Amino acid sequence: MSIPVLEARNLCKAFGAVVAADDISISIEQGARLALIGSNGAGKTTFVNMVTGYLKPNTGTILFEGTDVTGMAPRRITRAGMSRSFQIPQLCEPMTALDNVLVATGIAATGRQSWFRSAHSRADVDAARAILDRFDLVDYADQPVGELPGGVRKLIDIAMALASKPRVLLLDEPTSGVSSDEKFPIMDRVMRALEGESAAAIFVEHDMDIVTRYAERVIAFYAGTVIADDTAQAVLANEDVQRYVTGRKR
Amino acid sequence: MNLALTILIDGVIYASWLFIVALGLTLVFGVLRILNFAHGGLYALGAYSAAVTVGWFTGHGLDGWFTILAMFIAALAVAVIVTPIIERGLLRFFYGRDEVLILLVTYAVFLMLEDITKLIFGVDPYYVFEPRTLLGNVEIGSLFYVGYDLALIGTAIVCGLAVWLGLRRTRIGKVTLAVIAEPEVAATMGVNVSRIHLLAFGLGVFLAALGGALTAPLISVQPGISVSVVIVSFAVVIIGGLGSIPGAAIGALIVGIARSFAVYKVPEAEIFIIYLVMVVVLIFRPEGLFKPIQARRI
Amino acid sequence: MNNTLKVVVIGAIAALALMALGFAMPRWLLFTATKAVAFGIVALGIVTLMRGGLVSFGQGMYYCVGAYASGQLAARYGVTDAFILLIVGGLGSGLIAAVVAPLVARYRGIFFAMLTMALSMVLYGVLAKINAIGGSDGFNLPKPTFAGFAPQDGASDIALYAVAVATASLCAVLCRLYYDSRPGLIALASRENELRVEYLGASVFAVTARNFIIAGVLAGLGGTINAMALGHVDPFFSYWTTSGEFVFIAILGGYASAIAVFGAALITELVRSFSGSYFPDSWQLLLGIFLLAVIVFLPLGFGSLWARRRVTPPPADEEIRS
Amino acid sequence: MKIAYKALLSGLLGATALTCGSAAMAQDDTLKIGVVTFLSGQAAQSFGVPAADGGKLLVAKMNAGEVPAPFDTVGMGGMQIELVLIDEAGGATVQVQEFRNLVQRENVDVVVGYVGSGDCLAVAPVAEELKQFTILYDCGTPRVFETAEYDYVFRTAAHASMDNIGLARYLKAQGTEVSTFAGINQDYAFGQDSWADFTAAMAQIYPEAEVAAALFPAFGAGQYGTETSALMSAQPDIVHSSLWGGDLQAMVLQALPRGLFQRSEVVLSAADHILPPLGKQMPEGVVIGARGAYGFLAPESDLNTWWFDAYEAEYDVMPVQAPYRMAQALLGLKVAVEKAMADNGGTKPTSEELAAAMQGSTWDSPGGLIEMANANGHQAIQPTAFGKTVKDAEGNIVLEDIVRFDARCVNPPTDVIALDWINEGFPGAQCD
Repeated sequence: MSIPVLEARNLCKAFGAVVAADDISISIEQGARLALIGSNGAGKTTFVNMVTGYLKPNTGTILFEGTDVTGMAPRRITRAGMSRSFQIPQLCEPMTALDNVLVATGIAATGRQSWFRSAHSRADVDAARAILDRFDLVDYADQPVGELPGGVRKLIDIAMALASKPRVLLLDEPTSGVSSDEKFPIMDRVMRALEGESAAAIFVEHDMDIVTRYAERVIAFYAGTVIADDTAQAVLANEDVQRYVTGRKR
Repeated sequence: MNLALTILIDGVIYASWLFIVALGLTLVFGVLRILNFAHGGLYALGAYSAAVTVGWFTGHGLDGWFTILAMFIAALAVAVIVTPIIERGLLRFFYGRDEVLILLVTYAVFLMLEDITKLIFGVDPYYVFEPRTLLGNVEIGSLFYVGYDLALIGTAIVCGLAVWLGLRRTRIGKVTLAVIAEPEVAATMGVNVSRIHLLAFGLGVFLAALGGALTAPLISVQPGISVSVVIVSFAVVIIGGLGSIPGAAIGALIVGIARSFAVYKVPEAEIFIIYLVMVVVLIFRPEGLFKPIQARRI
Repeated sequence: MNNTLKVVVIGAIAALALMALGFAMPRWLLFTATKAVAFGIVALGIVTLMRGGLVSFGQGMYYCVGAYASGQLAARYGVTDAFILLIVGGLGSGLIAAVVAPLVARYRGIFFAMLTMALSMVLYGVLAKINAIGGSDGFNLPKPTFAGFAPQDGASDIALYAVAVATASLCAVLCRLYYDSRPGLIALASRENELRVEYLGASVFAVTARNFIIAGVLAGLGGTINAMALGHVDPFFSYWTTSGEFVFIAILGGYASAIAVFGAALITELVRSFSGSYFPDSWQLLLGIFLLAVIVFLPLGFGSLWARRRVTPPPADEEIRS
Repeated sequence: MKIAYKALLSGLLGATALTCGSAAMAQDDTLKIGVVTFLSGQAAQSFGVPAADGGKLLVAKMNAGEVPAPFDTVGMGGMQIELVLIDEAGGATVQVQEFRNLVQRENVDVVVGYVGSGDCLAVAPVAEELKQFTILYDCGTPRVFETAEYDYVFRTAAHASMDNIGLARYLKAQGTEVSTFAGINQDYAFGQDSWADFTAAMAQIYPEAEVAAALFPAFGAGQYGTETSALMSAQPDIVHSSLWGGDLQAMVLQALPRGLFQRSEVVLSAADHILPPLGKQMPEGVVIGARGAYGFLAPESDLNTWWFDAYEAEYDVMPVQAPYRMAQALLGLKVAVEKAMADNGGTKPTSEELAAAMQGSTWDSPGGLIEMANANGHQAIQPTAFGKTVKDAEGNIVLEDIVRFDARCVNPPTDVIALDWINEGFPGAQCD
């Protein structure tokens, strides 16, 4: 068996008296399509934040492709090959969609960053447009992102995270805050964009319809612990999950 | 007499004066996110109106303790007249804008206040002698202190506690805290946010003017008194943590005692000791001493 | 390379045009224009910082370091060549900025502004103490020479003006190229959303430190030009009101443009000077009204009058269309 | 971007046009004098505005020919005088710029100005470069002519060394015993220099006396509680201060009830201007200097009586040092203008002619005889006086025990650095 692309070992994190992560161990294989579920405060976002370097775990180890990345700054983790999107899209509001992606591709680009080469060189703009195209966003390229609808902003946010060609992409609630009939189109576009990439996609999700349709594997959180980790079908059938997470019998 | 005690007493008197001025500054920042450069101009306005009011009172036979009352009335008058003009007429159009830009707006107000004050009161000095004679002298060790100066310590404590408790114990205070924490939520819950803003700014103006009024007996009230005050009180609120009342108190004490120490021990450093303290504090506490660390929601 | 070429050509034409204009100016305006150009260079540094989301209230410090470094070289060691002095002033202040940069680069907003201001005030206090370099009265320095030439009277004023314009044009061209480049775009992004920039893999700290050093060099160049133009340097160069004037000009110019600050500096100087001459008792009132009017009517500065496009550069640049 | 340059260009052209329109040629029958002094900020009340007021008054009287003899000709050499008033606030940078504007834009014939030492030091070389006849009327630093030579720059008042040498001499003349002394001076050149001169003079006159404390509050500090405690703890016989204006008034008001003035004898080098505003609040027994024989300290003369009364009648307050020094500058200018016109056949004099006429000249002023004796005839020396505060029969503060010093008793001989002269024991001093 090959090395897991991401492995968390015995992660613990407490905020004062509140335990947000209690001995979490998760191993994620290359190219996985994984959903993290759980009610608010169960520890999903804390997990994502720890893995991407926003929070430092009290104890435990995070290995990315076998390398210890525990406590590294977010930008180093991104550089290592693991990036994330945000529940509330983190965009440069007055800048256009294209410029936002250019920022992402610009940062991701390796090699010398010349001061005498325009950021809007033909090659760079073409590459950025290609990324937008993968999300069907070319029409919005020239509009300031602050003026765009919520679903489009979500997708731009994800497109930016994908610009660095990560091996692990964490999506923090990609469909929250958008209307229910937008959810599937958004996820369809995300999944289509991921086709051909070897990236493992880990998404935090509340909508079980989304989870069943897009996740091959589901991890359920409750009170800072993992209570189930299996295929989507198996997890959603789990009694604990039904009691603490989905709150209903399917 | 014990040198340490002298340094402490002198430092605390200076700190009390600083605190009264800085309290209004930090309060206005806490509620409105405005670092108000015009605070210095309002301080000067308070000093001038105290001089005029006290003069009017004594001219009408109301001397003695009435002069203290007159100083408070003067500060109140400045607050009542000036607040609506500056807050309603100008600042409210800038809420939510970049803090540094608003600082520049208040700097413009400060410049205008300088000349307006000069146009109203002229360049000749004004004096307020009487209040400082009311409390007599106190001998501590081999030194005499003026009772009025020592009473500034009490006044500062009363002002600080009144504002601090007022925010925590009264209804309007709790509403104000809600506006500070979650302005949008407070507005949707029916809080009249603009009224809170007006009140908070008014209280800030009152405290600035009161600082000036209480200082008037110590100085000759004339053009140029506003500038040094505002920079020093900026240092105090930055050291303490912007928007924090206990921070302003601690900041004032640190600055006051550091300055007093410098006067006795390293007089050459007095001119920049305050800024040096500010640099050192900021290096170790990037947002001042009393800034709760706020995790950003992502 | 089209963009580079375009910016350089425009910069060169503008420099030549402004130099030619120098011959047509009355002498008092020549001096005011030289001073305004120097102030504009310092303000350009603040504009660079503003593009990274920060405003320094302590640029007077680097302005002062540049002026003192070059001024001492001229007054004490007799080095009067304007070009050498500019290099020394720019590098000297850049060096100090590089030392300070790691200290201030993690600060944001008002705290960055106040920390930089406090540092400049410490320098002010220290310089006012050192009698060997004139204490609070400062010192005078000899007239500059220009690569061996020592022009007299009016010619000297024009020569210095030309050097100032050339320096400013070079700075503006380099800044424009930097703003348009990839690192420049990333700096602009960190103004809008630091968190995102960090999560994309860039260091906002490094962006800030870089901008701060650039601003330091620019302030040093401005300080050197003004030291030469005034023939006098004093600790007031590092006083907070001096820094405040730079911020004033930078806000007036706005962060969209690399050249608006120069117009803003000249207009500010003229407004201040004329109101000071004709309304000596109420020029502060007029200056305050002027400042408020600009903030209210041109919130993004003069630069926004023509450079709004630049804030959100359109994707279809000429390079794509061609 | 093209539009930008166009906007900039049109702005510049517009400004150019504006100047060309306004720069009307100066008339031959008026003398345009640029007067630069503080109209805002800390020095406005104590120095700037009274000096400007005094200048306006004297010019009005000159234009009307109402000044007593020998200054009773109309205007200056028959020319009417026009004043252009400029605020000195903003530091040396702004003042160099405004000086150029005065000369090159406003086309003034003469510049009279500068209270701030830094402004004088910065403006002097520019005046020289522009070949502009310029009178420094007030600033105190000895460095102006000690570190450079000028052809076009004159200072019509003695520099500040006189004030502190005089203070030490006054103490000796009064028989004051001094074993320790302390100083409180503002932390900028004037304060530091004043203290250096005073300690040096004390070392000569009171070689046994020791410094008990040397305090340097910031300029404009306004709060002197700590300093007062420090001075009182040190218990010196003498407290020296060159504080002035609002700072000095605040220091007096704060220290007075705490007994500093009982514990030590306070000597103030430049304090006369706080007597009228403070009135009865001023303590008794304080030694007061005025940086010259001005106001209470002025010698009896018809000119002084006329000046004192005219100023008091106009402004309802007695004239203090600032208007006196402005008056002595303008009177000296009048003498120079008329002398130059006598030499050149009656046309309006050039800067060169004015400089030649003023160099080494002498004239009477309300404060006594002004002699342009030092720095090759560019630096004035003048007599000075000191006195001690006392209440008169009505309880008003006046000065008694007034002691006058000849100009050559308290000013160094020509071309001698003031501090060196003090340290060498005042060689060649002429005290009667």
